[in-house]
Amino acid sequence: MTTIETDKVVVRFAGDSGDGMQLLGDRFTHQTAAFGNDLATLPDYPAEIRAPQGTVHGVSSFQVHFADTDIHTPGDAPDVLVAFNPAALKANIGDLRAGAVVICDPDEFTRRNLAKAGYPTDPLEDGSLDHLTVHRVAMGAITLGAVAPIGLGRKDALRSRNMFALGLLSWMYGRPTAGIEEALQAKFKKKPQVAEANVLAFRAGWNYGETTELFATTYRVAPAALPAGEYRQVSGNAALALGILAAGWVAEMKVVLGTYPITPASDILHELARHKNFDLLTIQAEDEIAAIGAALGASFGGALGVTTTSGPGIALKSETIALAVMTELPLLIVDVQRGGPSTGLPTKTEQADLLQARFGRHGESPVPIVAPRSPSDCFDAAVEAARIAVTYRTPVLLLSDGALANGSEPWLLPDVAALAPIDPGFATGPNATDGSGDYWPYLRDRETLARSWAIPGTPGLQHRIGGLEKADRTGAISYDPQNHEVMVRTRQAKIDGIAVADLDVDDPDASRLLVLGWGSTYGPIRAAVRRLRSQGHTVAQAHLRHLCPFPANLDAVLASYDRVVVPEMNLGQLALLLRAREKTDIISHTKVTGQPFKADELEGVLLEQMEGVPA
Amino acid sequence: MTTIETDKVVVRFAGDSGDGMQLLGDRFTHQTAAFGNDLATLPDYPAEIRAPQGTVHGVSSFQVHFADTDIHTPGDAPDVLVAFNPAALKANIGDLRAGAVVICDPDEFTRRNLAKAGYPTDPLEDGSLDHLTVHRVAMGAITLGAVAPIGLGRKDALRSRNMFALGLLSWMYGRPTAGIEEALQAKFKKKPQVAEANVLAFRAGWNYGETTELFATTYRVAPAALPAGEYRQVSGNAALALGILAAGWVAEMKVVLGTYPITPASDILHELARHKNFDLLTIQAEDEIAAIGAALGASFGGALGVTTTSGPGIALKSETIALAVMTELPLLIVDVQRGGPSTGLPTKTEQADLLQARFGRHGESPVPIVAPRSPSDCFDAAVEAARIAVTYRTPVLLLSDGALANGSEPWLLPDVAALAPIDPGFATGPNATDGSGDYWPYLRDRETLARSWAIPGTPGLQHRIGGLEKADRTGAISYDPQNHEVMVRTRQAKIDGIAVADLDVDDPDASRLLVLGWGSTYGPIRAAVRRLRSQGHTVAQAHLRHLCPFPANLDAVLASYDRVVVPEMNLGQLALLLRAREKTDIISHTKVTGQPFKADELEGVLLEQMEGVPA
Amino acid sequence: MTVVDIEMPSGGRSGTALVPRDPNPQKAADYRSDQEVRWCPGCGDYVILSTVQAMLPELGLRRENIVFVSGIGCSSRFPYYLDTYGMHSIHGRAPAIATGLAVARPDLSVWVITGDGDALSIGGNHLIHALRRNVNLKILLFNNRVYGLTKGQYSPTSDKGMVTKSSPAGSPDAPFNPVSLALGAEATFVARAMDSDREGLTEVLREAAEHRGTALVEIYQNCPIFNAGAFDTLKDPEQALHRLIRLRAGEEVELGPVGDDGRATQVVVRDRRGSLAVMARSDANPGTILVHDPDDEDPSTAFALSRLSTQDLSTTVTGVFRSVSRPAYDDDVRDQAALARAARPPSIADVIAGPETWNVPERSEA
Amino acid sequence: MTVVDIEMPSGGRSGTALVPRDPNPQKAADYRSDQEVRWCPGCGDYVILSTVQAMLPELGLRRENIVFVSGIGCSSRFPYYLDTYGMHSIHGRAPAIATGLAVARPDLSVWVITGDGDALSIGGNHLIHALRRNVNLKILLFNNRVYGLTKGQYSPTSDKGMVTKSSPAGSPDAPFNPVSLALGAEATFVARAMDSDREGLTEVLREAAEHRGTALVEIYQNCPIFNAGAFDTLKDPEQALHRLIRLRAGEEVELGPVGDDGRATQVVVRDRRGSLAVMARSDANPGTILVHDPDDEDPSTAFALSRLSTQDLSTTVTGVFRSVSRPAYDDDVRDQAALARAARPPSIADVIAGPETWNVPERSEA
Ligand SMILES: Cc1ncc(C[n+]2csc(CCOP(=O)(O)OP(=O)(O)O)c2C)c(N)n1
Ligand SMILES: Cc1ncc(C[n+]2csc(CCOP(=O)(O)OP(=O)(O)O)c2C)c(N)n1
Ligand code: SF4
Ligand code: SF4
Ligand SMILES: [Mg+2]
Ligand SMILES: [Mg+2]
Repeated sequence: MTTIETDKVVVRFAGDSGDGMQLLGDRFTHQTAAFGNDLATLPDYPAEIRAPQGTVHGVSSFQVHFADTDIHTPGDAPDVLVAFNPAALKANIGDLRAGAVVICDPDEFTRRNLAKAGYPTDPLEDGSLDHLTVHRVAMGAITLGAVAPIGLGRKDALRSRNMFALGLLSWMYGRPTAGIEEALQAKFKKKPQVAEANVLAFRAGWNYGETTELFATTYRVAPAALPAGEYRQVSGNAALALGILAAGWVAEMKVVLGTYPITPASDILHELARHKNFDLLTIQAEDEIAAIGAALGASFGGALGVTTTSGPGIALKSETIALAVMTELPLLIVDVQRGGPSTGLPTKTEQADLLQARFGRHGESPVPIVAPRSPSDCFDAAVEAARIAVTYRTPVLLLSDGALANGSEPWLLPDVAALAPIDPGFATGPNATDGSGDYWPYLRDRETLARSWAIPGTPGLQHRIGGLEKADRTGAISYDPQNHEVMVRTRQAKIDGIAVADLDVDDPDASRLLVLGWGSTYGPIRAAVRRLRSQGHTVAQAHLRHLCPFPANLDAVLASYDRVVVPEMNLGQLALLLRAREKTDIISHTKVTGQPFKADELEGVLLEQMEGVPA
Repeated sequence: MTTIETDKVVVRFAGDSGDGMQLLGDRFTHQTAAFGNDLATLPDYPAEIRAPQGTVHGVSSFQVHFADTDIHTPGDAPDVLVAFNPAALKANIGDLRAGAVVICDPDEFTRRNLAKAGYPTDPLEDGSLDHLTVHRVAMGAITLGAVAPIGLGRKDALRSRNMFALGLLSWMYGRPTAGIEEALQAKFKKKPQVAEANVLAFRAGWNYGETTELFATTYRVAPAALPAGEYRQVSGNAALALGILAAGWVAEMKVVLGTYPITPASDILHELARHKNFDLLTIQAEDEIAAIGAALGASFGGALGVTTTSGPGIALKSETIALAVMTELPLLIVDVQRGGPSTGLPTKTEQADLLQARFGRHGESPVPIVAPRSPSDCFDAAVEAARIAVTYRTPVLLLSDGALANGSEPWLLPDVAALAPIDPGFATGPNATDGSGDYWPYLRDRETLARSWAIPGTPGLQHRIGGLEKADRTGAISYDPQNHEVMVRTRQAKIDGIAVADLDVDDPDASRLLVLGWGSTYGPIRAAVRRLRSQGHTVAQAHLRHLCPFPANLDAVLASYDRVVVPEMNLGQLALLLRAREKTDIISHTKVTGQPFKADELEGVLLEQMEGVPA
Repeated sequence: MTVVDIEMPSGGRSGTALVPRDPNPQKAADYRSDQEVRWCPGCGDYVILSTVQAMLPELGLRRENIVFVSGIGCSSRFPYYLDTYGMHSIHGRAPAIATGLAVARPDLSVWVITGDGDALSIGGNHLIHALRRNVNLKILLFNNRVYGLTKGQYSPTSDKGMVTKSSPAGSPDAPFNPVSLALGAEATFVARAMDSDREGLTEVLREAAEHRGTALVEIYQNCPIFNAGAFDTLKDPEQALHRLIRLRAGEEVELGPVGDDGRATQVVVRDRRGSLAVMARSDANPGTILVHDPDDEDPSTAFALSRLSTQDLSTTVTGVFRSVSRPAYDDDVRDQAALARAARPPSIADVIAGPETWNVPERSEA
Repeated sequence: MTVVDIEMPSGGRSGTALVPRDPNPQKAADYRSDQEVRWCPGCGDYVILSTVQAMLPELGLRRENIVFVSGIGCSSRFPYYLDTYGMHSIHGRAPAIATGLAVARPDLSVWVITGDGDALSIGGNHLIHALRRNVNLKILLFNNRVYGLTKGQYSPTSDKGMVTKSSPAGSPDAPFNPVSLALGAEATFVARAMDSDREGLTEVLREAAEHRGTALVEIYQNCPIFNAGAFDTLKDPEQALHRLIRLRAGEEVELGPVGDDGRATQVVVRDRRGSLAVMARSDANPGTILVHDPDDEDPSTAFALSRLSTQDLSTTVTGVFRSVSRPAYDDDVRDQAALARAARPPSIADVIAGPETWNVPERSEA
């Protein structure tokens, strides 16, 4: 038995939707995190609830990338694939690096299963896997044997196969086993037999590795040099939900989430619905329009109104977003982008809602846009978006995406007490500057241009707002042409003037080439940049958190590079906005497959773009 | 009595919403058109149905600009204002050119009416009108006298005051009176007493001019040198409706309009609803989403589905537009833009939906955009939009606006028989290229990239389409990453490849400065350019009909000028799109008052921009 | 499926139970805002406005704790004219917006003002969902059977065959009966009144305010401009006598002139097939005369009463059709939160930490 | 207001009267598309699919003249599996899309497939408007009382208190009764069936197809994944006996085991307050036993029957609640056009010229 030290590993588990891949991935992730590696994950599952068993469409998978340094992507090409049936093998084989390890259960490679997967011949026999290291492990049979004492039916017993795989992989990579049994017991609290079976299968997997001689090697990936502190594993949707909760907490405002379920945003609702012990209420509305309406109504009442959805929902909410622009009420609108247009690829990721976020409303209705860059960053981005919404009395669009939403990574727990305060600054008395003693809801703060905000229940400040154009300061209905001109420009100026942090450029070597991204492309871009630098290339990297308004130094940054490469999972939406501003050579690199970039692929793109750039 | 020859006159009628200003303007327009002047009109009315009588909010007005040459705007500053009450005077006085003629009824200038209009002192007495030529005409009293024989009540009798004014102005400008009495009789067919009163009042007005010595001058504006042919007066909404009708006629397709009333688009429905003797059906749906849904359903059935609305309605329709993009069905979507955001200024004009039209959908969902430049051009633009929709199987956005919709102008009647044919080219048999004998709804035309279109009822071609991503060619549901990439790019390529006419540049003097507009700004831009040229300046003009895709020569045109001025009634939406393409110096000149540009103001802007441009 | 009992003790209270009271007496004028009222002369909206302004002081609530939310339409201008908080929102969405407000703020009395187009055309879904959920909202639906603001197209309550600009050959749509629709949507409180019947309207508004949950009040409203005289037959006292039924809890459902016995001469009875019908009292078997019971848990009789009201107004039922107690949605949502809070005091640090954390120690190296 | 009579002779026909017939006999297999069916094992959608595939040949229509339009949800995948024309549209909008299609194409038989979320949550407005207008559509509402496709949130037909991911403390929403809602929305045809009751479902589908106008069929559908066993009590023959009522036109409304007299032992009677109640036949006054009359113009009794069906399924009424004839919207719209055409043949040149034109002569000068 040898133990090989390695710096990073990418493992992928794949099986039928019913095979428990997501649980398996989740547990492996936790163990890995507990061990101290940095990691990133990528779950992938079909749009159908239970696609037909044994078919390629029905394959669900979970990929974990872990390393001894900080990493930013779920990894390009798996080093290990555990395939629970022929379809899972077929669906994933193309992604493996040459020489990768494949573990599969030969008993699953029956004629019937091969046919369902669309294999004319058995890949375990026909030599098509020769470039890989294939281990045949009768996971089903061994699991059945291991859990036999419990007396479950065959079908139920087989369900524990995933834990067998967990045990085996844990052994291979020296993952800690502490806590795993407790976690399983907790997870299946209501079904003690199942819990027991899972534990037995897990142990069987570990022991299988330990005792058979099939596996000659174990691997060691040393803990990463992460900043010290308390960590948890967090998905983007969970972090986003927690960010909303924290924003309410910091602002001391009630949070009201009005939402309608939609993939991949629903989990934000699911998470928040569990935290009603906070000053938080959730409303599952009849549709997206009602959902944002309820959120806006709550905001009118002085709460932090929040609505969560994906692209199709944003389309439906557009009219109400414009009402929020006109009424100048805080509102947090979360778009977890997915593949489009229309129903598109609902379980896949994309960044193609940027221009919708920016322009998808009638009239001049500017809305700030904030985008997180990683799963855990969804927390900070949500707090930041809420801060802007409340401070500037404006709807804010928070653009997450499917990859962030379902991806997860270790997260150094933030200290909520240290978050900058958010102050709604509700009006408490008349404010008219003409000595009338009236209350003017559209009198503005000189600095932020935020309007005054009095909430119902405040004596003497009764007033009416609405969607018709308002008179400057008093907020009364106004059809006056000059007033409209003033108000349109003022609303724009308010958004343009939002204080956002300057764009941070990471450019240790004074490069002439900048790679500029936004949102979930951060991970692969970062990884690609690292690889290039480690090869001695110079390349600068910057990542936009604020897509509207852009950071004040953006133009200067762009102007200071000869070439700016902008990778996006769309047809070049940020690139269009940048080109409209600066004369720098903007190279748009796009991909619209519903899947994140690979570090590999970006590395290639950047290398290519370096040519011709003066050093 | 003298008769002064003049080349153009701008007349404005203003009164309470209930005073019949729109009818008055309409009749005056018809007479003027019949006389052979070129003309343009601008109706303006309050958002309330009947705003409080006698107040400035309640003022309704109608402006007619007529001339002996072709003109393009309703005129900047009226030469004549007929004000039916103090509020009408107050609301309009600021727009008059110095020395303009004001006609008003002194009996209306009561203490009460002055107060309602917010006049502290009587403007007829306090000298504030000294810079104008004011005629006091007791229009009410004379009308009452004139119609007394009919025996109407006072209130009803007074309603004919507008026709008194028509008579008076007709006399002043030598308008033909033939046909006017018939027109009034026809209009009030069901109320013969009212018809009679109107006729008597009209005659009284004419006679008043002829017999009193109050008016020392009449004016003559010679007929314009318009191309020979049969003309009618047409508003933008009417022309648009007729364009839809003509498109259906030419394509030999049933037209199904699914719509929901909204200002300023409702009149398109009203017009089309009157033409159900054509192969046309109208559905007044429960909301905008249902309206576009019904239109799309009809398109699926092989009809030309059309939906009409304004900005807020487009916002609501976005999700369904994306479905039309995915299903690649023809659909004509009309946005008659109004002041925004939100409910905004519903009866005013604006061009602020361009970027919504371009980007207001989730995912990459490109949609062609066509914009008319004048009321009568709405006809051609509608036919063109329908042609693109059917030929390329795509939703098309037609961007009109409030100024076009309600403005009107003489229109040389088109010859529908001469219109280029529109061919839906329905599939009639299997088309699979793999010899299977199957029908592939997403097999494309090589040239247009339009997909094959088989409609229900076609034997053997049964198939299903929908919002999920489709497999290239077969149209089956596909979650395949590479296929998505192909389809996203193909949909974009289809739109990018639409054959649109090159941008026509009017540049007789090889100028270095180009003024480039789109939509209803054509009139004022044209007028400004003319004035400048007549002063010896050189300036080039071009106007975009196609906002997506842009004409193929656009970049070249832009590049060939040193400076391009882009006037828009928004905050620079076209300018943003242009800047994203070309490095030419794009000067965005914007105005967002809910009112069209004035030729005057654009003349000034262009003069300013000429400075520093190499000659 | 797990179903838990979420009924809480908060039901059964008044609609304004949690709204602070004004210690001072109020008058109608206190509810007049500084905005000029801008409806057409003769518009029924004026009298509804003054009736509401006269009724509000009776509630004894702090003005600042009253909110009127409206959609778009002539009627939806209503909030501007009331000196309370208000929002003139967008077309059809007022019930949704008001739902969020009512959920967030139990200390407010929330009213929705809407029209037949706003509520029943574009806003139909939000209306029926508010009713089903029983959010503590008072929804006043101004039914003039036409789109006023957009200048006279037919609406979902217009007569079939009505000629308008958008239906020159007559509307092809069969109209809704708003009371039937509301009852089908699980409404707990449904009433109808006429703009011109100040007394009847006031009474119904008062009861609506008291009701905890969604109260829908349909108000027949005259639009002299685009649907003049639509309700004239009900305003003519002579005709109204034979057409108009005023429901009163616990009383027989009757109409027509008062006979010699001091009672109305016509009554409503249930026929064998279950339909309600008007007949002469003298012909009716006394045992079959309908006695109005708005508290009936079963909405079937209220529904039958709604069908007695025909589109052509040959019979029109006004008053409170149904008024039953069911937990209000907003109370339930808040109670769930209160229970959660009681069971588990919020700790932001705990929730951020989640179920599983680990510690990365300070690195000794480097 | 002008009201014109737009009733046309086209009413009273069959729902498929204008659809071309297939001269050849068809079989269920002809309606199977080449797409692999992708629902979860045990999903009720399978048996509904096979029932529909078996029923369609009976209609004798050309397959190419049948269209299935759906929204989004597990159920909305249905059209893919039928070898007809079809559109899998967007969430909630199928009735609106189908309306446009039905109006444009009288020669098609148009079916809508929808779920409880699709039809009653986001799509509620389009549903009630289709019903009110009486568009010639057959709407099959698969009610599994949960959002299947989005993995198990509560829906507008879920039990109040249902624990789901989005309602860990129980759903705070009171559910709709889809049959009541439809009746409140002026539906002309409303029926209910169970996925597992092939015979009952077939019968109801057949009648729906025949109906000219909107036919709403609610189908209780089992979702073993997210709402397992929701309808189990109705599937257990023993329990169903005491719970399940099958409506049959002209027959007494009854349930329970067959007694010695060969008749069911329980019957439905109308009580004095107008509610319907189940009682032992032996206790019932024979004159009060409800005889089912789906043709009753007045929907009140159908509504009362809908209330007899409770959310907890202690009594469940299936079959056709209501089936009355009223002009179909699409027929009326087309008839208006046909009348207009007959009165005034279309001339594009005339219409473009409009009422007033003038001539500008060829200029002599220049
Ligand atoms: C999204 C949207 N669609 C359409 C309109 C145009 N619109 C304004 S009010 C209205 C209907 C008004 O009818 P109703 O609700 O009956 O109110 P009324 O004016 O009769 O009081 C319509 C169609 C709009 N403002 N917004
Ligand atoms: C506009 C929009 N909102 C939300 C969704 C997400 N979504 C898809 S199906 C569905 C509900 C499905 O429930 P139901 O109609 O009952 O169908 P089932 O899956 O239970 O058959 C939701 C919320 C969507 N696809 N589009
Ligand atoms: S149009 Fe009708 S409803 Fe609107 S304000 Fe005028 S009278 Fe009232
Ligand atoms: S989730 Fe439920 S409804 Fe959807 S396919 Fe599975 S079993 Fe059927
Ligand atoms: Mg109305
Ligand atoms: Mg469902």
